[in-house]
Parts: sequence; structure tokens; C-alpha cells
Amino acid sequence: MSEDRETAGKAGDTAPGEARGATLRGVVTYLIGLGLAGGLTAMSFWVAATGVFWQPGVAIGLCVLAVAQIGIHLVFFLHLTTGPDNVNNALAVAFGVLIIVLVGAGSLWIMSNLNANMMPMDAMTNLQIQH
Amino acid sequence: MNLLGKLGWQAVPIGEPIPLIVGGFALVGILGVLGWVVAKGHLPYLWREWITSVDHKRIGVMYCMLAGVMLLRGFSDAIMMRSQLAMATAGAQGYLPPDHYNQVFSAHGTIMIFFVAMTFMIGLMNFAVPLQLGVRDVAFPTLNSVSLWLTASGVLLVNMSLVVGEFARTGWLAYPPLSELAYSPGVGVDYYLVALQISGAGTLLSGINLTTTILKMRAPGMSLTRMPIFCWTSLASNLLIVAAFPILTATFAMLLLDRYLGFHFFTNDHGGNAMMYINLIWAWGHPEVYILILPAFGIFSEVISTFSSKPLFGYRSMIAATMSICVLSFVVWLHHFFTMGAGADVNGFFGVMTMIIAVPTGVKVFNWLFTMWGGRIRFAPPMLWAIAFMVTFVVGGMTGVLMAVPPADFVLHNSLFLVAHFHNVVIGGVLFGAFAGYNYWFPKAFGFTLHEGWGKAAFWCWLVGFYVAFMPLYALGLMGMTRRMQHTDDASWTPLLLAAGAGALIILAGIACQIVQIVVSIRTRDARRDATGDPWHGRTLEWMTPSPPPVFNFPALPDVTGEEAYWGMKQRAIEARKLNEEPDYAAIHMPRNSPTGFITAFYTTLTGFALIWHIWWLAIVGLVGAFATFVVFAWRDENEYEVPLAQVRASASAQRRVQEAQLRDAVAVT
Amino acid sequence: MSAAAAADKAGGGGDPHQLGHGDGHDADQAEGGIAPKRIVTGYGFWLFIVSDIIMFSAFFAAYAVLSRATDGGPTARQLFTLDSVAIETACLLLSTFTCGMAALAADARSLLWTQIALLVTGLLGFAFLMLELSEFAELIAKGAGPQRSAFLSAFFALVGCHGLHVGAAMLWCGTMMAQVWAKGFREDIQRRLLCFTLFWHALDIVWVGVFTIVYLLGARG
Amino acid sequence: MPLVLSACGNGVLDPKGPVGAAERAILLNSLAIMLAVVIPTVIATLGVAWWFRASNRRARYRPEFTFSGQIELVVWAIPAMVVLLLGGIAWIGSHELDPPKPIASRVRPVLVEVVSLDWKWLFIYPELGIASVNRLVLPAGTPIRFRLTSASVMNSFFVPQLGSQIYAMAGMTTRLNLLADHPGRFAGMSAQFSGEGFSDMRFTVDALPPAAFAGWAAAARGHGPMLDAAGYAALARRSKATPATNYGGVVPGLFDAVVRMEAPQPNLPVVVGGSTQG
Ligand code: HEA
Ligand code: HEA
Ligand code: CUA
Ligand SMILES: [Cu+2]
Repeated sequence: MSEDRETAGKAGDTAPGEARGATLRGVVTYLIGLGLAGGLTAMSFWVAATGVFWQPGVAIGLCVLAVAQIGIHLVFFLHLTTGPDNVNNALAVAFGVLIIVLVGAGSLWIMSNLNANMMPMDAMTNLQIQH
Repeated sequence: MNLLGKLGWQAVPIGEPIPLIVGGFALVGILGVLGWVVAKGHLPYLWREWITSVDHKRIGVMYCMLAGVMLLRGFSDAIMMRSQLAMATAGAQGYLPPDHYNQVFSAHGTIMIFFVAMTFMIGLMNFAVPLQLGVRDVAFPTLNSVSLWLTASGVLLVNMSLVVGEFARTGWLAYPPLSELAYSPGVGVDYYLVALQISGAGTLLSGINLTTTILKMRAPGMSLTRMPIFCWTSLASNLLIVAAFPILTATFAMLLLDRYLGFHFFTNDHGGNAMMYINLIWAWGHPEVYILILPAFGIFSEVISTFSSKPLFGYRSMIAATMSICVLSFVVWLHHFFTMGAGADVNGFFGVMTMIIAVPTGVKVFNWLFTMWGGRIRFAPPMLWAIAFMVTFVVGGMTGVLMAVPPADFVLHNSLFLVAHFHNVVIGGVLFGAFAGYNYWFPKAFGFTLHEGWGKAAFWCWLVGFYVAFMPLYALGLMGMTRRMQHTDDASWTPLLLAAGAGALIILAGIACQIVQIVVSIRTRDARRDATGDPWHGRTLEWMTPSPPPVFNFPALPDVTGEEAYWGMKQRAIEARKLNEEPDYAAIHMPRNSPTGFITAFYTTLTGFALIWHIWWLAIVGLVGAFATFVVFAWRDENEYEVPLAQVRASASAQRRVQEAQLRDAVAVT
Repeated sequence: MSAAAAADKAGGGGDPHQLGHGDGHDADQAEGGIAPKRIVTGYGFWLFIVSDIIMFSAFFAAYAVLSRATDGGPTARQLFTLDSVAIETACLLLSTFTCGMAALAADARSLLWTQIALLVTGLLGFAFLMLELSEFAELIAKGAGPQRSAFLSAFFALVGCHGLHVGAAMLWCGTMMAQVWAKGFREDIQRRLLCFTLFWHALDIVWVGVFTIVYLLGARG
Repeated sequence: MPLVLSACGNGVLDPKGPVGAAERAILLNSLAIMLAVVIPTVIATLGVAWWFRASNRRARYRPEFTFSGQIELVVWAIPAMVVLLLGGIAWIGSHELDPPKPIASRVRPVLVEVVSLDWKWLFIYPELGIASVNRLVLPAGTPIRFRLTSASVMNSFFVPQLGSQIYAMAGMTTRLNLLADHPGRFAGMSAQFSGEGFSDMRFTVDALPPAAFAGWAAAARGHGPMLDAAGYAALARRSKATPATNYGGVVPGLFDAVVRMEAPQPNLPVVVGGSTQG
């Protein structure tokens, strides 16, 4: 094997979740992550409990908050970056997310469509009563 | 509390002689082989070199052997079904009562998909991928052994159901509510679920293992776009495993919860929704069929290019096609239940998405065609299988696309037309691929070639038998015969049913030829040694190694400078009239063999059996045992050994001498 | 590159079981070559986590479909109180933080701090699990067990599956503490620690989904 | 293929109603479209393989022929065009032939409620107040609106010569519309495996001229047993190869009671040891 190739070392890879840098910087990163995640969590609980928002929008708001928090976790705790050393790790996550979105959205679409087509009439009224 | 749970003497199906006899034969066979092994003193050898082996080549071979044995089991089921259906026509009842017949087709489907097709493909990938990548083993060799033995554990449980208890009578996908406790109170469905959960875990681990191997471990210089196409299709297939199998695990877990703890996911009562199961199982099930076919596509690509003496036509377009099939397979699953009552938009959408898969598949077919164009085609058995595949698979694919048109599927669904479609793709695609790969890589694995004459005889029997057995099913489906019938009433169907039965017999002849082929080949192995390691004039790195390759595969990792790595090296050597410089060798560290896989599987089998029979204490023992095994394995300090430099050198120089001789011949020709 | 990974290279742990050529051959991915062992192991485990999360997504989908199928029994709105969920969430979030601290301490080769951080992580996980179990017990006592309705089946399965994962992670945490203590910061132990932290963080990510979809949205009906 | 075509009397290629006829047309058209690509592909495969056999010295060996932009384009375009066409057919077809879609006709439709039981079919004519088992009698030329459910496991209601099948599932109702053009007798069956007695879960469909149908209904009403709670409970018991029977009357709302699972539940199998005893 040629020596140059070994040292050619362009951006190599990083193990997933691997933090770089000194311990202190690491602690600071985790602290920032903790702060952000904690803030978002608190916000979620508050949004769910308070009545100040337009109610039908709250569900979407909660989902957005959850996605934001997952993003925070990925970046600050799992050290996922967009850097060239992280491409493979990010791609794996992207693939997983793609599948989850396809299968999740597809399932919900299919199931709601089936249920709507097949609910006996009175069960449908039942449903409305429950709310 | 009963120490044996539901297990008792009545579990042995005395009333049903056929499974007992089959099981008895199997038992005698296994005990006979075991006895022979022990008596001959082979046991320690087997234990040291095979059972505890973590060598990807041996694990691959064991996967294939497992698949071969299960093929025979699956085939005996198939023969039983075909003969039953040939006899039970025009109102006759045949010799298999529904109670038994229903177990037979459920077991046949389950075994063929999980333990034949998938096991065979995983075996071939295990064997060939690291060699093609130019590395020494997979990413996690011990885990690989765990995967193998978990699969074997599933196999064991499924076969145990022959003699102790019963198997599911629900079809190979065990739709609820039929598979719920209320309608299937016996242990059959539990056998099915537990066995598949265990082997599914093995499959998932194997998928992770191979994906990591392909993405993170390749010979220096082998960029992704220099990888052999088989590695690409394996990558796609294993990504599908990683993404799809968890869905199966979750779905089965829900059904298990329903059956064991009285949950109500899919029951008729308390708000359960069986449609959810059908939705989820196909969200796994459709990707599953591509998990099977993609590696086969890869094998055919290698075979067609090798035996046409040409590089693969449109390599990059093949990669694009492979990866688009990989993703598209996750947006079509509803085509398995167009008739469940979804609205027209949903049906239409999934119908169209399904057809789109025909585009990349068609691209593949045409690329193979152009690979042959301008080639110098040698009709060795692997190539015969490949050509038969191309012809057969397009027919099966076409009938698949036909059923992707929802209104057409409204009359074809669950008919024998569907059965004909999937045998057409699964035999004409996956099984032919497995046989092509088997003939292709056999010399690499064992160091001698398979007998060509018998191989060709087997091929022709299979091909003819397949058409005779399955084309009538298309007609029967159009005539209104549904699948899973234990007997039929319509006398006009009889001739076609008889023809299908005859076809199965011709296939049987093909199988007989295959068995003769292997026996003859072994007996004449000295005459058919593959001295060069490159019997087919191969193009990828596995042909660079001696046959069989040493444990470490490559004395020094090859340096890859282009597509078709080994072909390039051979060409350059011919031009330069000498081999490239001999690299520096070093001692090689290889992973130690480990009984972890075997022991883990032993405990999971125990747990599985205990769960099936509600023997709770034993289940706990099994779980604790598995955990203990894990900790012990994690605790060990020495997990590698060193292959001394001298041995590496010896192996390398022997192979170099062979290659020099080959080079001289090649130069003499030009 | 972290100190540990660098040490990895120095220690010749470059390539899994030395399956490749030479040590620590860290060539560019695009050019092939064999990644260092730490990366290979981490990546394999990463894929496992992806698959695990896909499994959870199937449970989530089942929950979403069945959440209205209460069969006349109690609804999410009637059952869920957010106080204990908030405490559970806090436990898990903090434990994720301490788990990260354990990774940093191990990077810095501090046996004491690693053990302390792991211990706190495990204890927080234990607290979480106890809270969850008491919630389950309460529900079952109220007649709202998993057998009551499809909705409750889906709830117990989803949340219980997450709980099982936490339980398994605690077992692993204990094993890791024992291993670090017995074997020190050997490369293979370091790799396992890496996987363990990945797993623990992932559980918290799943929990974000659980508290949002099951509890916050559920409590609103 | 000739084998297929000649052998298909009684089947889906011999439809007796507009739904089946449309489906056959779609099936055959799609098949023809695909065959236009598939047959040349098969012939080309065999031809190319044979011509370029190693022993054929007249064939030119071109190992460098591994890529061609034009060919790539064509190779992607051909299947894409075919799929575009077929996709259009599939999309329009699934809307035109959507099972719940009523069949346009001047004749007032007849409603039939279908319940699949272990292992037989119950047909309720709510407007006529009668019911039958394993024999479906229809007025020819009249659109039939089906509502379907199951009293136990899943089944699929299928009359090949009339067209579309649809699942019958417990706790739910699916809908289907069919029409028989002319009087005749057709085979019906369950297409979805449902256990032990599945193979015999077939029924005959008698399409009668409208007058004869009215006569049949009038004769049936009030004669024979009554399908009340007790009658239904008896019927719901598991049985195989059940002979066709008529009921002279039906309690109103029986179908909806079955859907709500308020009707008596069929008896279920018992377990002895590991095995089920039917
Ligand atoms: C991989 C999948 C696979 C394969 C290969 C086969 C192969 C065959 N199958 Fe089947 N089959 C299914 C998958 C498969 N099947 C599935 C999923 C179902 C649905 C089940 C359900 O309804 O739930 C089904 C159902 C099914 C039915 C039931 C149809 C119905 O519902 O009415 C029948 C009926 O005859 C049948 C027949 C056959 C026959 C004759 C073969 C023959 O081709 C048999 C071929 C023989 C062999 C494959 C053995 C050869 C082995 C060797 C020679 C060993 C060599 C060793 C080495 C190479 C190492 N199959
Ligand atoms: C390896 C296995 C395998 C493979 C590869 C496929 C491939 C395909 N399958 Fe099949 N299928 C099964 C295994 C497989 N299937 C099984 C096991 C079942 C039944 C399960 C059960 O119910 O038990 C099933 C059932 C099944 C159904 C459900 C039918 C029903 O239940 O009613 C449908 C419907 O759309 C379908 C469609 C397709 C399509 C469109 C493809 C496509 O991928 C095919 C693409 C290939 C081609 C089209 C040929 C080559 C292309 C060209 C030459 C280009 C030109 C052609 C055109 C543009 C059309 N399959
Ligand atoms: Cu099935 Cu609604
Ligand atoms: Cu499919």
C-alpha cells in the first residue's frame, strides 16, 4: 500500500456520537444541549396546558416542538453534524427518517381512509360523542 | 402450577401419521448423522472448525447448507400440496384433511421465504461480499455467528412443530383475527411467531453487519463506485433488512401480546383492528420480496458479465436502478390489499407507485441484454440459470404489474393467478439466482468445480418443470380458482391440476439431478480441482484468492485502481508481462472462534420453546442464560490470534506462482 | 479527533480484528479503505439504533391508529395526568446529560468521574422506571389495564416497550460500570461505552416522541 | 396464452356483468400493452444469447461496449412510457371501478347485506325481509348494492363472473356494487382463507329475470324458518359445506347488530393440549 494514501487523510470519518475537543468544551456543549432541550420540554408542557393559543393549532405546535427537540438531541448529545466526516452517519439517519416518514404517513393515510370507508354509521356518531 | 405448561403427551399428533412419519424420519436422519459424526470422532473438528467458526466464508456456507436442507423440507410440503390438489378434484377429498393441509401450505410459505430464499441469499452475501470487497471478514465476525445460529434456532423450532404440537394453519402471514387466540387457540401460531421473532432478530443483526461492512470496510482504493455490482445490491438488500425487519418485529410483538397477555391490537372485540396488522405486515412484506430479489439481481449481473467476457453494461445506471428499487419498495405495500376497501385515490396511488418499480427493473433487464451484446458467451450452468431467469422473470414481473392495476387485481387477488405470479418471480428470480450463485461460487468455496453435465440436466428439468407446474396456475386463477383450497369441485379444472402435479414431479427430477451432481462432484473432486482460483476468468477480487481462500482471504489487501479490480490487474499484468510488485507482508490478526453464537442460540431456543408451551420457569432460565453468555463473552480479554508471517508468506507465494503460470499462458495466447 | 480515538490509533486498534491491512488505516471513505475499529463499531451500533427507532415508529403508528378505539372505556384525556410525566421527562433528560458526562470523563480517563456519572445515569433511569411502573400499576388498579381496550393495549405496548428498553439499558449500565472498574479504559471497553451512550441518548429521543404524542396530545383528547 | 384463453369459461374472462366486463377489458388491455415490450425482450434475450455464443466466430466481440448514452436513455424511457400509460389506466380504472361506486342504471338498485360466517355466507335482503344461506338470488339487469361484514374471521366475497371481490371483516362494513346482465347461474366463493371449512365456503348465484326474482322473494317470504336471535345463534355455529337454505323472515337490523357485534357470537374451538379440536 502506498504511503501517500495513508497520509493523504482528507476528512476521515467520525464514529457516531463522538465528541471532539477538550473535556471542558464537551461539558459546555452538553450544558447548552441540556438547556435547550429542557427549555423546549418546558415549552411543550406549557403549550399543552395553557389556553392562550388557538386550540386546533396546538397539536401542530407540539409536533414542531418535538421535532426541534429531537434535532437538539442529535446535534448536542449525539454530535451529529453536517461536516464531511459525518456524512455516513447523517445518511443513515436520513435513510431511517425517510422510511419512518414513508411508512408512518402511508400507514396513517391508509388506515384513516379504510376506517372512514368502513365505519358503521352509528360508530361514527359514537366517535363524535367521545370528544 | 404445571411445570410443563401446556406440554403433555397429547401434543404428539398420533392422530396425524404423516407429520409424525416425516418428523420421525427427520429425527432418525439427524440422530444418524450425529451418531456417525460422534462415532467417527468428527465432533471436535466440527465444533472447532465450523460450529464455533466466525469466518464469514464458513458461516456463509453453513447458511447455504441450512437453506438447502430447508429447501427439501419446503419441497416435500410442495409435493404434498400438489399431489393433494391433483387428487382432491371434482369433489374428492384427497388424502390430507384441511386441518393438516392448512398447516402444510402455511409451513411451506413460511419456510420457503424465511428459511430458504432469505437464508440462501444471506449465505451467499456472507460468503462473497467480504471477498469482493477485498477485506478479511465482515465488520462483526462473532455477531455474524450469532446471526447464523439464531436463524438455525428458528429453523429448529419450526421443524419441532412437526412432532411436538402443530404449526400455524393461517397462511404464511398469519392474518388476524384468524391467528388470534379466539380462532387459533393451539400452539401453531405461537410456533410461527416465536420462531420468526428469533430468526428475524438474527436477520436484522446480519443486515446491520453486512451494511456496516460494505460502507466502512473496503480494500484501499475501492470507492463506492468501484464496488462490484453484487456488493451494491447486497447493500440495498441489507439496508432494506435494517429498515423493514423492525416493522415485522413490532407487528409480531403486537400479535404475541394479544395472544399471551390479552391485549387487543387485532382482535375482533374491544376496539382491535385487524386491518392494522395487514397494513403493517405488508409494510414489511413488500420490501421483503426485494430483500430476496436484489441480491439475486446482483448475482445475475456478475454471472452475465463474467460469462459474456465483458464488463457489465451501464454500471452506474444499474446502481441507480438498484437504489431506486430500494426506496420505492417502501411506497407500494398496499397493492397486497387493494380489495380491503380503501378508497379509489389510495388504491390508485399505490397501484401507480407499484408500476413505477417496473421501470428500474426493466432497465436492469435491458442492461443485462446489452451486456450480452457483443460478448463471447460461455453457456456454463450459472449462465444458463441467468438466461432462464431473464426469460422467466419478465413474465412473472409482467403478471405482477398486471395485478398492480387495481381493477384487474379485484378479480385476480388471492387467486391461483397470484400464486403463479409469485412462484414465477420467486423461483424464476430468487431460486434461479441462488442456483446460479451456488454453481458460480462453489469452486471458490470448496476448491473444486461442480459437474457440468448433471448441472445442466438439473437446469433443464427445473426449467421445464417450472413451466409445466406453474403456467396452468395462471389459467386456473383466471377460471376462478382461489388459493389455499384443500379440495376443488369443478371437474373442468382437473386436467390443469394434474398438469401442475406433473410439473412438480419434473422439478423433483431436477432436484434429484442436483443431488447427484453434488455427490458425483465430491467423489470426483480430485479430478476437478480448481488450481488457479479463477475457474471462470472472473473479474472481481474473490477470484484473486486461491480456492478455497485462506482464513485471512488476502495476504495483503489488494490495491484497487478501477472498476472490475481483478480484471484490471490481470490486464495490466498481461501488458507489462509481469505481475505487479510483491507487497510487504505482515503477520495478520484474525478473530478467534467463539461458541457465543451457538450458546446464545441454544438459550433462545430454550426460551422460545418454553414460551410456546407456557413453561414460564424455563423461559426465565433461558433468558438468564442468554444474558450470562453475553456477559461472559463481553468479559473475555483475548479475542484475536496471530497468523504468523511465515504462513502468510507461504500462502501468498503459492498463489503468486499460480498466477505467474496463468500469466504465461495468457501472454502465450496473445 | 478525541483523545480516545487518537489513543485507539496509537494502540493499533485501527481496524476491526485486524481484518484489513496494517493498523489504523484511516483512508478517506470515498477512496475505500478500512475504517478504524471505533468507527466501524459505532457505525454498526448507529444502524441498530436506526432500526430500533423504526420499530418504535411501528408502535407509534399503531398507537395513533388505535388511540380513539377506547371501546367505551376510559380515554387518554381521562387517564393521563401530566405531573408525573413531567418528572419522568426531567429524569430522563438529566440522565442523558449525565450519560454524556460519563463519556467525557471516560475520554479524560477519569475512572472516578466515569463511575459517578454512570451511577447517576443509572439511578435516574431507575427513578424514571419506578415512576412509570407506579403509573402503570395505578392505571391497572383503575381497571384501565391493557386488556380494557385497543387504545390501552397500544398505550401499554408503546410506553412499556420504551420502559423495557430503559430497563435493559440499566442492566447494561451496571455491566459497563463493572467492566470499566475491572478492565479500565481499554479500547474495547471504550467502544462499548460509546455504544452505551448512543443507546441511552436514543432512548431519550424516543421519549420525546412518547411524551408529545401519547401524553401531551393525549391529555388534550 | 391460447391455453389460458380457451380454458376460461366460467372464469373472470367470461364476465356476465358490466363490472366484470370492464375488468376483463382492463386486464386484457394492460396485458397487451406489456406484451408489446415483454415479447420482444424475451426474443431478444434468447436471440442475443445465441448469436453471441463463444463458438460463433461471425459474432463481433466488443468488450469495450459498456456504456452508451443513447441506449441508457432509451432503456429508461421505454418502461417509463409503458408505465405512464398503464399508470393512467390504473388511476382512472380504480376510480371508475371503485367498489362502493353505484352502478348507473335506470332500475332501482336492490340492497343485499352479506355476512360471512364460519363457514358459510348469509345473504339478507333487508328491503324484502328475507334471507338465504349459501345461495344468492339476484334480479338480472338490476344493480345490486352490497354491504358486507363478517361474524368471525376475514373472508372475501367473490363472484368471478360478476367482477370485483371485497373483504368482509368483523366490526366493519365494506361496500360493493355489482350487476348481472342476463339471467344465469354463477359460482361464488370466499377468496380469503378463513380456516378449516374454507374450501367449501362457496355459494351459487342465481340471476333470475326480474319477474322470477319477485316470484322467488314472494314465495320465500313467510315460508321456512325465521332468522331471529335464536335462529342466528344456531346459524352462527361452525359448520362446513352447509347446504343452501332460505329464511322466511329476518329480524330488522340484524346486519347492524352483527357489525356492532351484538349478535350472538359463534361458538369457538376448544383446546386440548397443544392442538385445536375443531
Ligand atoms: C421462496 C419461495 C417459494 C418457493 C421456492 C416455492 C416453491 C414451490 N411451491 Fe410454493 N409457496 C410460497 C413460496 C414458495 N414456493 C409461498 C409464500 C406460498 C403461500 C403460502 C400461503 O398460502 O400462505 C406458496 C404456496 C404454494 C402452494 C399453495 C397454493 C395455494 O394456495 O393453493 C403450492 C401448491 O402447490 C406451492 C407449490 C410449490 C412448488 C411445487 C414449488 C416447487 O418449485 C418446489 C421447488 C423445490 C425446491 C425449491 C427444493 C429444491 C432443493 C434442492 C434441490 C436442494 C439443493 C441444495 C442446495 C442447492 C444446497 N406453493
Ligand atoms: C421475489 C419476489 C417478488 C418479486 C420480485 C415481485 C415483483 C413484483 N410484484 Fe409480486 N409478489 C410476491 C413476490 C414478488 N413480487 C409475493 C410472494 C406475493 C404474494 C404474497 C401473498 O399474498 O402471499 C406477491 C404479490 C404481488 C401483488 C399482490 C397481488 C394480490 O395479492 O392480489 C402484486 C400487485 O401489485 C405484485 C406486484 C409485483 C410487481 C409489480 C413486481 C415488480 O417488481 C416486477 C417488475 C419486473 C418486471 C415488470 C419485468 C421486467 C421489466 C421489463 C422487461 C420492462 C418492461 C415492462 C413493463 C414496463 C411492464 N406482487
Ligand atoms: Cu376492515 Cu374496516
Ligand atoms: Cu408486493
